[in-house]
Amino acid sequence: MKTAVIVFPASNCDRDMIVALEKVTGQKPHVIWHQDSDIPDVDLIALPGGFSFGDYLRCGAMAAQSPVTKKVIEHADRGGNVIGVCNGFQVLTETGLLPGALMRNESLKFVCKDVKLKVENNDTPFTNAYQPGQIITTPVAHHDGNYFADDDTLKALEDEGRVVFRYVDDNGQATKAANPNGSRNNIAGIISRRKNILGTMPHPERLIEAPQGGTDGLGFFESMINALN
Amino acid sequence: MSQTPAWNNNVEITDALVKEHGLSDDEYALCLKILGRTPTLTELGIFSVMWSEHCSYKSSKKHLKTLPTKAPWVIHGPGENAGVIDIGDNQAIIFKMESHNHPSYIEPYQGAATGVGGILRDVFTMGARPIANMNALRFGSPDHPKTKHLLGGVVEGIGGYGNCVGVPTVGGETNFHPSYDGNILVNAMNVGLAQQDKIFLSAAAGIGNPVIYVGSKTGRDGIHGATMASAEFTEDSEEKRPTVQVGDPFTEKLLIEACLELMATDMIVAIQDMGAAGLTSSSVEMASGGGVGFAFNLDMVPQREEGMTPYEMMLSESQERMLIVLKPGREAEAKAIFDKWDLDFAVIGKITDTGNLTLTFKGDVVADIPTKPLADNSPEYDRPWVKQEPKAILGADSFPAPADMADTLLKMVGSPDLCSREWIWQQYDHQVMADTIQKPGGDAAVVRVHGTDKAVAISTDCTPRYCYADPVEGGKQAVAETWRNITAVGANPLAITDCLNFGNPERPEIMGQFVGCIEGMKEACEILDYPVVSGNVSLYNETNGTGIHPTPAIGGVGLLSDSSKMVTIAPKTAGEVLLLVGE
Amino acid sequence: MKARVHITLKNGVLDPQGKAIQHSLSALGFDGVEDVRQGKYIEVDLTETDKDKAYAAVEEMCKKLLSNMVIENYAIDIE
Amino acid sequence: MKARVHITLKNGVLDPQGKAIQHSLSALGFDGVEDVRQGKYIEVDLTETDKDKAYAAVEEMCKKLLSNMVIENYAIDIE
Ligand SMILES: Nc1ncnc2c1ncn2[C@@H]1O[C@H](COP(=O)(O)OP(=O)(O)O)[C@@H](O)[C@H]1O
Repeated sequence: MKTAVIVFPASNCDRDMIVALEKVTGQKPHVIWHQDSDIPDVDLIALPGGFSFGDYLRCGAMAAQSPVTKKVIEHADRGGNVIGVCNGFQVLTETGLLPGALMRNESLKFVCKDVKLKVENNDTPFTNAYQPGQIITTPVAHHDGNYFADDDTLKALEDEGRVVFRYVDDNGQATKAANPNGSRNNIAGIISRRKNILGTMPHPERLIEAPQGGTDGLGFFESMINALN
Repeated sequence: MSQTPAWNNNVEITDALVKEHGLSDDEYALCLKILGRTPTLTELGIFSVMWSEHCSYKSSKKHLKTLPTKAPWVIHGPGENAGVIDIGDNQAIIFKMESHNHPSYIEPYQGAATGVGGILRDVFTMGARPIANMNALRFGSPDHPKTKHLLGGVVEGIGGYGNCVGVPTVGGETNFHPSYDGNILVNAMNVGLAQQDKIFLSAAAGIGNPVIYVGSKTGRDGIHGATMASAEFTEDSEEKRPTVQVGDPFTEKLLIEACLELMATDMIVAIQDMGAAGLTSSSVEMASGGGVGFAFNLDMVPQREEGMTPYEMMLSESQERMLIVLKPGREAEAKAIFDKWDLDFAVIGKITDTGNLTLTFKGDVVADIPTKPLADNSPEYDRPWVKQEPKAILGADSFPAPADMADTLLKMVGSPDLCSREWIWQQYDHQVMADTIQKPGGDAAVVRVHGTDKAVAISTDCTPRYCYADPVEGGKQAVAETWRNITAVGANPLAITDCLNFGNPERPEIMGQFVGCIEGMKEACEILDYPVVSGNVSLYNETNGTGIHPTPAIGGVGLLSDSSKMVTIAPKTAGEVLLLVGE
Repeated sequence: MKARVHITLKNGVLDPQGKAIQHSLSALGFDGVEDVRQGKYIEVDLTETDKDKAYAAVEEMCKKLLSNMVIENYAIDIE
Repeated sequence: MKARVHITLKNGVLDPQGKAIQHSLSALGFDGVEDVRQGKYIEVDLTETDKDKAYAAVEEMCKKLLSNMVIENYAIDIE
């Protein structure tokens, strides 16, 4: 699987994403600087986490206007796969590639902790390695992960099975206590209508080897390889 | 709009002006001797910051010199921007701790944030990629009216800066005690990873080499000079000089990447961050360190405000700036890197053989100071001190045993000093860079050395009430505790940094605490083969004659050669045996 | 010319910051606060001297960058 | 009554957000932008019907909570 990781000024989690992709695919991803106007032909483009442009004005707002982002949109429009993790998810909503918006956490505080996610839909190129309804553990680390979409959009997302990850408790219940940021419907990750674009606030790339505390994040990347074959 | 009088560099230097600049009669006399004439206003400002307590360590130097600083694995001890230790395979760990106490009391968010920014720069200026932040915090009593606001602001500021820069904040310590009611302590520590053959020092060299300013533009942040230092005389002249520095972690992150990119080439001769007293301290240290002079054209300094004077430019504490001496002819190549990262890059001068810091502004020479005497002859006091006798021991027998042990245990575990600090460290991204293998909550933080089997263990510790009760024992205990914490996770303790926070050194009791703590630290460091490689001193942490408890915060660093051997505090399975080791 | 831009959340969009402020004001003893909404206030200094051209330019800026049209409204004053 | 509060950074204080927005606008092709400053815009709906009392209350709110008096200024309009 050929991949590319986009780096904006102050994308901090680019190295983490590069390491994860290389580990799983056996190939070094292309690393694309935001000023580049060309992305080589790849199977997957990853928008990593971090604080692109300092999160100034709105998270992901300025990155959405970078020269390279046009190319990401073109790739997505052609049906190419795109993942956006944390700040990457924010960039995807700012470009309109995914619906809704990520707003300030309800607690108003930055939150870094492990959360439980339910894989609501494993019939996607990003979750086929998980069991349906599987509960996995991944870390979140964000100040603005509060997913908002209006009622109609929310209904569509749910009805069409496009909520891929949901914050749940140990019993798989989407409770308020299990929700780290106030997201509507405890939404942690969603997918586009064509199922080629995924946005997730939790960081699967941070949980791919035992010393990191677990390997539940591996399935996310393995799914993509499965989907390609 | 009122008249703007011309700024006067040659204003009469009165006794009052000298006092306003914090210089004693002796210090001013020495200044006259060094210059051979009366100083200009700009020169007065430069002397005043270089010889301030913060920059010159005048009250503490004499005693700091007694600390052990050597070991076979120490590559650079105190004297450089940060300490450097050998961890094998041509790799080095570079680390230091610094205080930002007074600014954090005034503006907790920005005070703490800029503290983090400052210590990051001290580490990456030497060529290290920062890999971990730690912080040691001391607040007043939990029910003191300001504590909640200060705690919230400081934690938010540390998180806000550290998270944005993308360096994990992996541990620290937090205490609450009434002695900090009027003076909180915010000590920020940073640990970075470098290649041993790519370590950068600050001593300037090469007559004619260009001197480059990179990073953010210079504003009027943090200038505490005389009113005549500013060109603007309006009703709101106070407004013109914000005493609080605001940090921009986004720019800092760009600065880190740009500098590391430049460091990967062979273009750098010397590099220094602009910390306290910004352009002044960095240029004087670089020049005097190399035994050379600097000639600057201040018109070239990137400025954020209109009408800045030389005094303001030299004393400004605007954040996120570095000073670089480059090999000749490489300016364009270096500029390309900083253009990519959207950072200001200005050739502001060059190295001369005069040994002087010579500043010109709009065609006039506004300052011309021999740098070696300025740096080397900074005052060194031998302040009177009174040995602090240990307080009477509180034997456990002098207290009745609690009636209800379980209830007492709950009370203790729920007390401010022992309760969980999760509320704090969950506001810090402690996993970014994906190498944190022991998060906050354990005895020490452990971060992998990327791409290797090694890991670094880090702990900050101090028990101020011990230091108050018996400074020598307290100093020993602080060092020993970091040693134990690092050992407990399976690492081999290598060296320490420190932040010595004390009250007013003009009081002999406080100096006595200082001397005592250092004596204790020295003893522990010698016995444990665990030298001091960097550090910081913060004095005058006192309000209305009441000082803080003596707080020599220690930051220890150790190495695990095999990260898979790391140990945690959580029991793994039922039936395990508990062993108590030691008396 | 100076443009004063107000960016506010659309009706129906959650405002965690506004809510938190309302809570805090109440805790501080301020009664009679029915609602609090927090938005952004952005001042843009332009070299443009024609008022209409300035307005048009700033409106473009809002649509392209300053305002997230999914959740926010913008209001522009030129002086 | 409705209070419109503008919170802005004091002169001389660094505005990293404004700086970044200015950069971005320039990158987007908007020329002639000399400066950008970002502040907060807070609307407070009050039950109070007396204009002066409302102003006094909101000023207290600014000093106590809404404005960080160390680095920010406030401006209040009551309508
Ligand atoms: N308490 C201390 N213990 C050991 N070394 C210290 C201590 N305080 C300062 N130093 C050392 O003295 C030197 C000067 O300190 P400082 O002026 O703080 O450096 P910087 O210019 O990097 O801020 C540094 O090398 C520092 O490590």
